[in-house]
Amino acid sequence: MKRYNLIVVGAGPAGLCAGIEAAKRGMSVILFDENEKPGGQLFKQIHKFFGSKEHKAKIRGFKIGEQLLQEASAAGVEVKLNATVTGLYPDKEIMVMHDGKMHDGKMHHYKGDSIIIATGAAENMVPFENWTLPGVIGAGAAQTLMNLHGVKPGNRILMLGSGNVGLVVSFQLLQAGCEVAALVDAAPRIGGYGVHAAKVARTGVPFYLSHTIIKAEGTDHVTGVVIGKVDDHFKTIPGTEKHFDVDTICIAVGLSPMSQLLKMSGCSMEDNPRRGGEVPVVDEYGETSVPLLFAAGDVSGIEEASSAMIKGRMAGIRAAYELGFCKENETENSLEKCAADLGSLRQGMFAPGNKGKLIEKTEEGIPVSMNLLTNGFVAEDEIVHFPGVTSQKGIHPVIECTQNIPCNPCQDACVKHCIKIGSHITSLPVVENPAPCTGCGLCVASCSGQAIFLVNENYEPGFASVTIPYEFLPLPGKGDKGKGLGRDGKPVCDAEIVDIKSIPAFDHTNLVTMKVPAEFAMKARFFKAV
Amino acid sequence: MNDRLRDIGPFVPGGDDDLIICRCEEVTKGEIRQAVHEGMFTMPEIRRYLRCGMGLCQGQTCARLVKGIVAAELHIASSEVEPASSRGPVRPTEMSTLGNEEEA
Amino acid sequence: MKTTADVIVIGAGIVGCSTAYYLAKKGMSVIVLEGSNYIGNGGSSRNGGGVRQSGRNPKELPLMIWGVKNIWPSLSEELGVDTEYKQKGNLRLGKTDRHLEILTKLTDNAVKCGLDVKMINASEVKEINPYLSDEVIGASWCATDGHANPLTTTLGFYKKARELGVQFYTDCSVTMLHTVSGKIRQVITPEAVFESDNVVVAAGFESKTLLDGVGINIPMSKVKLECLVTEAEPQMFEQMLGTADADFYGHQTKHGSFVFGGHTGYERYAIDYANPCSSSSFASCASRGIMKYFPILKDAKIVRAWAGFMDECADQVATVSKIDEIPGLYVECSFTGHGFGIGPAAGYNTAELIATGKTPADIQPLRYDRFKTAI
Amino acid sequence: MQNRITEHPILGMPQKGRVVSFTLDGKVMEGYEGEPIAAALKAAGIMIHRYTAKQHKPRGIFCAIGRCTDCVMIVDGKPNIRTCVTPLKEGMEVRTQYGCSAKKDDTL
Repeated sequence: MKRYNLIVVGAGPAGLCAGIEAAKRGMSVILFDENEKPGGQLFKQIHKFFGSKEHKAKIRGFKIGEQLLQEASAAGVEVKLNATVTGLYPDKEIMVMHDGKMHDGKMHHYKGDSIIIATGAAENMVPFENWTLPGVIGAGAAQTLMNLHGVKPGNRILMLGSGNVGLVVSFQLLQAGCEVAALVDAAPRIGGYGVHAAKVARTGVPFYLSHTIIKAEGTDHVTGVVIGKVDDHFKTIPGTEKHFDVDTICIAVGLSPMSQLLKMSGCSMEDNPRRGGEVPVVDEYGETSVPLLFAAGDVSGIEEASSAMIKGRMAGIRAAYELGFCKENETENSLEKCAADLGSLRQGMFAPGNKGKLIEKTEEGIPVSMNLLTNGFVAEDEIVHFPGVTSQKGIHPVIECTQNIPCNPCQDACVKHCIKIGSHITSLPVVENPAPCTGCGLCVASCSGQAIFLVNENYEPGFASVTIPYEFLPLPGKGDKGKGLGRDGKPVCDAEIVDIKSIPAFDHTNLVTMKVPAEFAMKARFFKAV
Repeated sequence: MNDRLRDIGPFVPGGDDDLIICRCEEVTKGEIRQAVHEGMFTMPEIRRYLRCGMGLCQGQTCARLVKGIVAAELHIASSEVEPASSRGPVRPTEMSTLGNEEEA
Repeated sequence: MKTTADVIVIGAGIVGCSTAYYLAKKGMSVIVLEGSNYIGNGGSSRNGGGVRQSGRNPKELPLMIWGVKNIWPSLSEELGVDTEYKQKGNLRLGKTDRHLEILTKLTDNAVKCGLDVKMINASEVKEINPYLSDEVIGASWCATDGHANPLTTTLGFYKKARELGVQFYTDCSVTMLHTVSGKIRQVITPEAVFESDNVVVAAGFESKTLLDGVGINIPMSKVKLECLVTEAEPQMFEQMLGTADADFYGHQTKHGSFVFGGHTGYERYAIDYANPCSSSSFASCASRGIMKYFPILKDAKIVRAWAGFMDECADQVATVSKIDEIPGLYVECSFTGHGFGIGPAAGYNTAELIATGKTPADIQPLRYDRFKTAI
Repeated sequence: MQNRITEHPILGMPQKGRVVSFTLDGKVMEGYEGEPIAAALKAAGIMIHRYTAKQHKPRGIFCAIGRCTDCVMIVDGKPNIRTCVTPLKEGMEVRTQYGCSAKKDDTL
């Protein structure tokens, strides 16, 4: 039986970070993942991440995965892919099936002085009539098919769930060339970030909050779906049924920790709804009731990938400390730094402590847009209250960032210091007035929420220009004529493309500038060719 | 102490009792609800009685749903239902593979 | 809370549940106390499902033969659950001359007790089960043996007993028994004291501590057993299977999956964890064992493995008895891994013993005071 | 290959292996070597992977990451193969699964 100082199960953000920290401190580390590619869900995350530089903000998830993998191999972590851990047994022993294609096709036994389980999460599901029909799939399945395998999950899709997964995957479906017929959630308010909702809404996808799926239609596979409005007790109200012709229904109703290995190990478990389900009882470093058995990332409580990375680091550092691979002083400093980073991610309106609460005012005291929470976009009379939205002479950024989330890349993106967030990472960005803006567009591309626009209200007599972030194909061409769409995705005016910018620094976020009648400068937020 | 004869009210048939909950073993919501009224108050008992969660996927999809249904029938929170344990191998593994161990 | 009854049964496995059911059927009031959170969580749901007479110790045979005749055939109907009982025989397989010797000895003993069991040769074995490998050179064959589903059977007894008003308390661990004026009377738990003139101890290995506490010593130890389950396969055969070497045993269930138990040889040295957990070596070892007999199953996927503890008696025989020294105290334990097949018969006979003082089957050889020194 | 993404705004052109042929219930199909069988079927518009044992209902891809086991089919004679995590190879014989076998009657 082979023995290592640390065995890590799962090569996602938490597992990779745990392995990196432990290996850097001199531990022999082996890391297993059942998949062909490492990175866990990061490789399906093609959007830019939120946070600060420390959290790898504005970098796309799959790029973070590549970076971590390089770090891991540089640190000396032995990464074994296509290697399925089939069991966690007493005395920190694991059994691994080494796939025949890449390895010897045999079962291997390993023992670790310490083990970190970072197996992530699995999607929750919700049953409705005919939910077993082919064509009803998890949102994660959609992501896997389109972002890993280059296959469209369907042509016309209905998304159930307005959390970040539902919103992000809806956007990704649009990017893959699918049509999203509607986004439905039984909750009365959108669960995910408002900016994620807004970028879906402005393309014209309708949101149906307080609605649920009554049934999928079809005999061999999905051909349609019926949704209905729900009352306060989540019972459907007769007479409110709506039908959509769709070939695919995506379910994005949350995640559950994939804690089977931990349950097998005999460590103390608890069913904790706040952490997403059955999770191990852990201390602040992720150590379970079994000494030197750790859990890190989503398997110990559902959070964002950014948090998973930090939780992984903490577990790796702590394991190294307990096994005598690092000094108390260094350990304390490193762990304190991690705790601070984690703390900053857990701030704002979406902090774990605010789950389920209706927040009516921002930290700045501005009324939160209720329209955003129920329809996916901020109404015109609401948007003017936010400090990123100003009316100025000449070109300037308009930042439609209306919720306190831990994210600040826009502040650093502007070399002219037009944008201020300050040291409090969840503060809403403030646009200086007047802003010494050069129209470079770096702020637009830096915003993970695609909430920054460049507006020139005096572009030409009677016309304004609006520059929007654009991540779809085909890219419109200069001179293309079409419609300017409002925040609600409905056509508001004629528009003509006057400029397209795609430079490497924008990292695939194209900047499309459209000319619109001056009175639509603060209304047109998307372009649709006709 | 868990009183297995305590009154949880009568079994009331529901309109969605035909819904498949355990996709692998094709166990319905009605069967699960009925089993609770027959005394199966915990996840292991429900599993053993109906086979839900004992199919190819080993309850990875339905465990949470079944728990919710049992909890509703018992009028308790989902987190209070005694969970089922997990057993290896956590992925279906062929006998020829399992039996083929590397030299120890 | 109900704390008194005609009978208190300690342990809600198949033995406790069946005892409670047959007592309730006779109109007696019963309380069942179970230490774990679950009904049937010990050996009752952790066994190979055998309902088997062949290969048994002659002391157990009368009760087992009685059970196969009188209980099992109508049990599904009686309990209103599908026990999946199939009486399609038991093959106990041999691959070497030494194996055949063991099997012949067991067979001769069983025949003496009146059981219809015989030795058959390789081609006869193949006729019964064409999927077996050519390594099998002979077997013992008992046509009246079979198998059933331990999970639905145990829970079926529970369900039916509960319907008859039996009061079950789970998560209610009995810490000791108290006698009053020389008779059994009190059953002590951390939360309450239960009282009855009749107490049945049917708590598997845990029976030992309770019985030791009242000066009754049954020599048993706790030994781990492990099983594995495959995915569902098309129906292949219906017999119960075992081997002379006991390297594996099991059957194909109605569902289509195969349930096989086996041994690594190190079960006795397992660390006693609170929850019985599989060892890392078992599933691989058992798979190798099974494939030697059934090469055709090499592609069958294992979906889970489990472990359980048996209450192994010094003479590997169950104890089903009243305790003479302590009137009102009854014991059903030390089933040594045979408890599932024999449990319902033990429950029925114990209920009869309590209610009438007599039993339909001869349980005299299963008395608690049979243990004598070797020399 | 009606459902293939030919160019993606972020990911660019998909990186794929060589084109191989395989059969579905005897019919010759094409896919890329190494991609999951399920991806190749999805790309070709195939929705039904199997019919269930009890209710004989159709099933297809559900989780696409090897957890739910809904997408299992008979591959090269072996039933219950998770097509979403099993790489496609030249000449693979893929069959619709009925219950746990390749025969339709087994679900009746």
